[in-house]
Amino acid sequence: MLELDQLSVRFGGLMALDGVSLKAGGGDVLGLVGPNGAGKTTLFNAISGLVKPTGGGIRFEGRDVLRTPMHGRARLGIGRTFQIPQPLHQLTVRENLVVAQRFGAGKVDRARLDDILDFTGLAAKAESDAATGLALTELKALEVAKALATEPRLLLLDEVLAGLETTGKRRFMAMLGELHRRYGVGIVIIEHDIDTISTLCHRVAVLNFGQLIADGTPDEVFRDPAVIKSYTGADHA
Amino acid sequence: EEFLVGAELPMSGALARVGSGMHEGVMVAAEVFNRNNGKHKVKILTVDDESTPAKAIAAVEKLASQGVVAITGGYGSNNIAPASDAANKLKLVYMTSGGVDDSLVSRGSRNFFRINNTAGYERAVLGLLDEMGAKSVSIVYSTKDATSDLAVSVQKALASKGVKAEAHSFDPAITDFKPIINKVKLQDKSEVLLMVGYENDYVGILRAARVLKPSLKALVGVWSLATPKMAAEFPDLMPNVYGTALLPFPATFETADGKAFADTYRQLYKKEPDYLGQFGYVQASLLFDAIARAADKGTVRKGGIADELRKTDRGTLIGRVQFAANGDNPNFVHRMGQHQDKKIAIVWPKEHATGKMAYPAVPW
Amino acid sequence: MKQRLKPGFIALAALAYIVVPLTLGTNNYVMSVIIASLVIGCVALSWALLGNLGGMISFGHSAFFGVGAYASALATTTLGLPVAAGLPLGGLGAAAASLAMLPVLRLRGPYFALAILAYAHIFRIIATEWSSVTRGAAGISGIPALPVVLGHDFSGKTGAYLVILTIVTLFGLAYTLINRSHHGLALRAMHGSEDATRVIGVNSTLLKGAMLLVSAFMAGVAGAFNAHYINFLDPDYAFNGLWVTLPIVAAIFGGYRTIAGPVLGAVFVSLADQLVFKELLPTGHQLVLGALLVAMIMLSPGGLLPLLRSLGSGRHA
Amino acid sequence: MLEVEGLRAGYGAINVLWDVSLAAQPGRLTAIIGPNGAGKTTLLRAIMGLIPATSGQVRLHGAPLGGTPTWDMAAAGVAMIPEGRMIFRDMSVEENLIVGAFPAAHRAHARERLEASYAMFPRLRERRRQLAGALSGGEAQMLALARGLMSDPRLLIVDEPSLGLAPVMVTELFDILARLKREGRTIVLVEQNTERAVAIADHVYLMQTGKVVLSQPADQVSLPDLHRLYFSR
Amino acid sequence: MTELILQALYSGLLQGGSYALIALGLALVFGTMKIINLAHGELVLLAAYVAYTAESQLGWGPVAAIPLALLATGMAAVGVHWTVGRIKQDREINSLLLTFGIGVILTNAILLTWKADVRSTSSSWLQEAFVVGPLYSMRSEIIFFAVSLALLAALWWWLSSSWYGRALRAVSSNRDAAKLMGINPGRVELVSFVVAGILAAFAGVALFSYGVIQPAYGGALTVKAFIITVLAGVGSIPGVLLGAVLLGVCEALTVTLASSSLQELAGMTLFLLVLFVLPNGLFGAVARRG
Ligand SMILES: Nc1ncnc2c1ncn2[C@@H]1O[C@H](COP(=O)(O)OP(=O)(O)OP(=O)(O)O)[C@@H](O)[C@H]1O
Ligand SMILES: Nc1ncnc2c1ncn2[C@@H]1O[C@H](COP(=O)(O)OP(=O)(O)OP(=O)(O)O)[C@@H](O)[C@H]1O
Ligand SMILES: [Mg+2]
Ligand SMILES: [Mg+2]
Repeated sequence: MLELDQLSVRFGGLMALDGVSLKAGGGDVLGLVGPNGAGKTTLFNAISGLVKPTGGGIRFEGRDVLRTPMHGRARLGIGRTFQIPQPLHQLTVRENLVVAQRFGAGKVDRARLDDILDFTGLAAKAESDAATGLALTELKALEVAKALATEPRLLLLDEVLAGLETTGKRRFMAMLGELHRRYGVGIVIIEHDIDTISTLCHRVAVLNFGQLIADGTPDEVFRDPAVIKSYTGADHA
Repeated sequence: EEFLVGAELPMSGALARVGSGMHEGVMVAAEVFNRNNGKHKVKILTVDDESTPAKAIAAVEKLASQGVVAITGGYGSNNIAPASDAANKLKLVYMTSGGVDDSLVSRGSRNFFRINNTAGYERAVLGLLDEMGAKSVSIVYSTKDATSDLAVSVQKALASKGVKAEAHSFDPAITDFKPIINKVKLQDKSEVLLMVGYENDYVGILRAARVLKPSLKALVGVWSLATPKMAAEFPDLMPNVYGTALLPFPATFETADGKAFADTYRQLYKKEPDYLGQFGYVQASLLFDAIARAADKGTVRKGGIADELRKTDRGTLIGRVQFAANGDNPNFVHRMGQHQDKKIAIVWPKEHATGKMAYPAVPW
Repeated sequence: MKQRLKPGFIALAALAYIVVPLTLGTNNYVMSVIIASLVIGCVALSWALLGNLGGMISFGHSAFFGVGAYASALATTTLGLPVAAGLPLGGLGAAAASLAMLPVLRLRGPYFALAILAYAHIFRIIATEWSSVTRGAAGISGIPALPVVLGHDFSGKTGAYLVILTIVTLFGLAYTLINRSHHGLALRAMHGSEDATRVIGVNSTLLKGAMLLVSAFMAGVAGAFNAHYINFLDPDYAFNGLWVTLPIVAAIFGGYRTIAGPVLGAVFVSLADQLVFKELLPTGHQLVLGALLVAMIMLSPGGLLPLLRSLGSGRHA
Repeated sequence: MLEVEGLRAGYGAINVLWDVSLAAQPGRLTAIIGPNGAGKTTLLRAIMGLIPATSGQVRLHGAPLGGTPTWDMAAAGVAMIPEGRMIFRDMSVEENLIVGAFPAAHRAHARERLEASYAMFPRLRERRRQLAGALSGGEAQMLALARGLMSDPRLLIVDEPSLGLAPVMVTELFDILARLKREGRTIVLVEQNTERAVAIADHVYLMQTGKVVLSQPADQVSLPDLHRLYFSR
Repeated sequence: MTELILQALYSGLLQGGSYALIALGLALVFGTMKIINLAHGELVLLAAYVAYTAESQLGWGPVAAIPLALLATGMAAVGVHWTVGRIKQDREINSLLLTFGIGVILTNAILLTWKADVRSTSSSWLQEAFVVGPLYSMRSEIIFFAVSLALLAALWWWLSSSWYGRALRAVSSNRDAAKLMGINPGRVELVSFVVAGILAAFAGVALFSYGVIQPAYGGALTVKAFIITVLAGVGSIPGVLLGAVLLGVCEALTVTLASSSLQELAGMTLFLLVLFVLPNGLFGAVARRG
């Protein structure tokens, strides 16, 4: 269970996050939505330790992780993907996962790796060079696979569904649902597509200009006029 | 009979300039020797030690493998020490004038010989300062081995004579000397500035001094300063500056040996001989003579060269040379010259002086 | 791939351990060039390890080389320890010096490269100025030579050759082991994006620090060996820039992403330079070396080893 | 305007495109859709000359482009708006935009077009002095689009422009594309958002594993059929 | 004491100006192409030797020698660019070795051509004192300090405001994207190398006018230039000036307050301290993460 308490991040004059308090995980799939530049990725960065908050607190499973280094948070069970995929250089797809598993989960389990490769549709590309031989969506799948290999208890997914064809998207969503059911992994997912969010998520949090403007079930949230205005730009419901 | 003699010298790298200067002298010595000695001939094999100790060792070994009977050369005590060790292991005589460090002769090597040493430089510098009657001296010296050695012992000697001596060491990498000279000017207020460094350092120091104009009475340096080349290249920096010099300029070579050297040098290199050439010439000539004598006795390959060298007692371009048991030349005393009117006059010691010393006098 | 290299490795080892001493052992000059090349090769290996695994390009390996040389020289002269203890002590000294460099681990690319160089300069100046311990610019002479062990005199050319060859071989094996481990994988992965490895649980700072230590140790042992081999040391020599530039040239020339490459590169470059180019052009022979380097980069940027491999496979095809 | 004939291209030893042929009519919007990894991006890169073609031909206004370097395409009125974040990360937002007007003929208009870009994406005006590398994913996408328009291209090649944009921006984006088409520009659009792409397209190509498997005028396209084709992999 | 310190500050400032001039060409190529031109010091030295030849053979003053020096370094820079352009993979590291090799070639070519002697200008006019109140310097230092500032300003303007400057930075930032914008990377990089060559020519002539030159000196120049470039923060021209002056002043103060044997030590320590506080140099940008 992740608890954010009045979390703030400032870049120079810009409040990228402005006192965000939020609970996530604990078996939920939480959708994180908001206009471009609202601070969604920054929130992930703060949770996983890439960005140092200028204020507020982060607790994971009851423990204050504000001072835990990035790799420590990963080992505690916070996995994440990057919006701009960052494959590990000079390594094949499989080696990417080996490293993630060895260091993130502390063991190497070949069977589980093959499982993950299948799961994410990367089996055919397992021996390709990760940095140079993949199309954009394959890179996104690799992001997810890497995060899964660390055996996270909380998975932060940053726009992994964007750019996927409809079928691929469906497959991916099914996979996430299964992940959640099978391993009890808590998921926070950033996604712009409202339909996807509505199907996938139990809860939705909306960020706008660094502030949390709504938090509730998809139905509740997407009926909120403030959300509709900021998010779809439309005045009608 | 023709004998191969090795020349191990820095022809590239940091010491390339002095190395090639000395090499010229060695080549001149071979030319003169081959012309005059009807019986024996020498052939010089040169290997560049690239100014580093390991390459110096390798150079000695290479020369040995090519069958040289002795080795001349080396520059910088730090390259000479390992190189002459290697030569000693191979039982080859190693003759040099490029390393003045005392530790070189305290190792008990039987095959090491040199014609100059720190003491000779020190005596010359102290003699000059004494004659000037300087009450206070600022010593500006490079942190290199030979320079700091000399500077520290001069400072001690001056202090023991009651002369106020301030020392400023500088890293060889520096280029702007104004801050140091300003300290000399405003803090030390010395009468004499003693510079212990190399050509590039002198140029930097003298330029800084010319700009800041400290109230000095004389500027004194050591090697590579009182040379015709410096007089020609830096006409406005050199006037009245002192430095160690073997011969005046224009050189008046009185002895037959001196004439042979100067003529051959000019003929081979189309320029005026300088002190490096002279040292190279003297060390090599002495070595060749010893080889010739050993050859006459048939002991060249039986340690005869070292024995013959120990018997050496000869007047040379740098004065009388003898070799003590440790291979050092106890007679060595340098002379001091002064840049005067684009010429160089020897002003110390009295018996060799060719001109009167201008004092107090500075370049500006 | 690994399988194919094995017979090659054994052949190479046999050549190095048996054929070279038997055929060249009596030629002092050639042996000394080979020994010098292996010293460079050892530093090159250490440099390549840091570059290939740590992702850090260093311009200051002379710092480790020099500290190692001084540590061992002082331990054996001032403290009177045996040379056999001096060599590992040199490595440890260099590793200890690298601890002072841990803050530079957060620097990247050229910032790191130059920060290490700054340390090398600082160490050189300390060695010059702290003369009560280091004997200043005059340096340390009479450093004890490699010892006689079981009746075998290692101070001779062949002995010294076998010692440095063994050191390089052991370091090469250690490198291979690290490289093949999961840590090696993680280290290589870090080059692209360190963040990407950290978020999957890799403690990149620790790993990089460890590589710095290992690399420093290797270069330090090389420095220590050289001190006992040359029997002499001074600050300019011990911390000379040549101990960085030559290994870098050798490593990249041989192929710095491979393990044998840096050593073979060092041997090839030194032998070609000293035995061939120097004969052709006694002064300024490095000009040929420079030209060779330039040609190499333009023709086979991966280095000598890939070039040989492609030539080899070309012949088989 | 643009014709591709029998194009083969790939990355080193890996071939991706297998004899792709298609055409974009002047003033029309041609949509290329297809599953992930079909080679759409590769096709666009090959057209622009960023990767060499191993065989086949690309013609612009009937003249073969064969070997025309990428940098001459802009002056010829062709602009590609790349996917992902091919922005100049260590230049400011404003400089990114200005560089978009690099071809000599457009430099004089840089200022006025800059204003137009800001009008189009007010978000970019807010971030004008910021390094582009610090932009959020969606902001970067807007920047790439605006930068591509700075050279007032006659032929616009766009790769997945809606990627990472919030719904309000996606709507905005398709409005912009529609406007550009009205202005008489030729557009080649690669999009994953099939419904909206087909809705504004004049002609639709479907690519699969490096081949064109369907070419149809947009008004004849039936979305359910299209999706069924996707499955038939 | 105040007089000493004032003079130290002044000397340091002027020294900084000359450091900046030497660093500028390297900073340009590095900032725009991420290529560390390890032959830069040798280019500077080449220009200095050309000036020496002009003076000793033709009797031309250093200023008159500038066109000749420009020609020499310009051609050499084109040569460097040509070879760097042949590199197919791992550009960053391979260009390092390549330019190092070119530096070795140049050093030895200079050694063979001009011999190992120490050289400097013999023009006394340039060496005369220039005195303002209690502050002393050489004329040549003042002149080239002004030249250095002018070139810095020009380069800054060129990089930040001209089309070529923007194109250069675009290419270094993202090569493929730059091509799409109509930029020919090869051409702008050539321009960048040539400009760096021009800067090296000025630096070399300046060096010849107030300092001494030796064939083995190139490496030290490169290191100095590189350190300042990094201190500045990659690509920052004002940073080059600030970094160079900081270094010059720090060195001069060390000489005055402590000892000149510690000058290098102080410079290096300053360099490390700045990097520990600002890991990207004085003006380096911090990239977004994630
Ligand atoms: N390192 C940084 N320096 C300056 N500004 C930054 C930095 N990182 C992010 N920002 C700004 O902070 C804001 C929030 O960025 P963030 O990436 O969190 O947005 P986002 O909600 O993920 O948007 P998108 O949906 O477009 O990805 C943006 O306006 C961005 O420009
Ligand atoms: N640089 C590369 N080197 C080698 N193979 C590549 C490279 N880039 C892409 N590929 C491969 O080429 C194929 C086509 O990739 P491309 O990027 O053209 O697909 P796409 O249709 O644009 O897919 P997406 O919808 O994911 O963007 C993929 O199988 C991919 O793995
Ligand atoms: Mg985002
Ligand atoms: Mg694509």
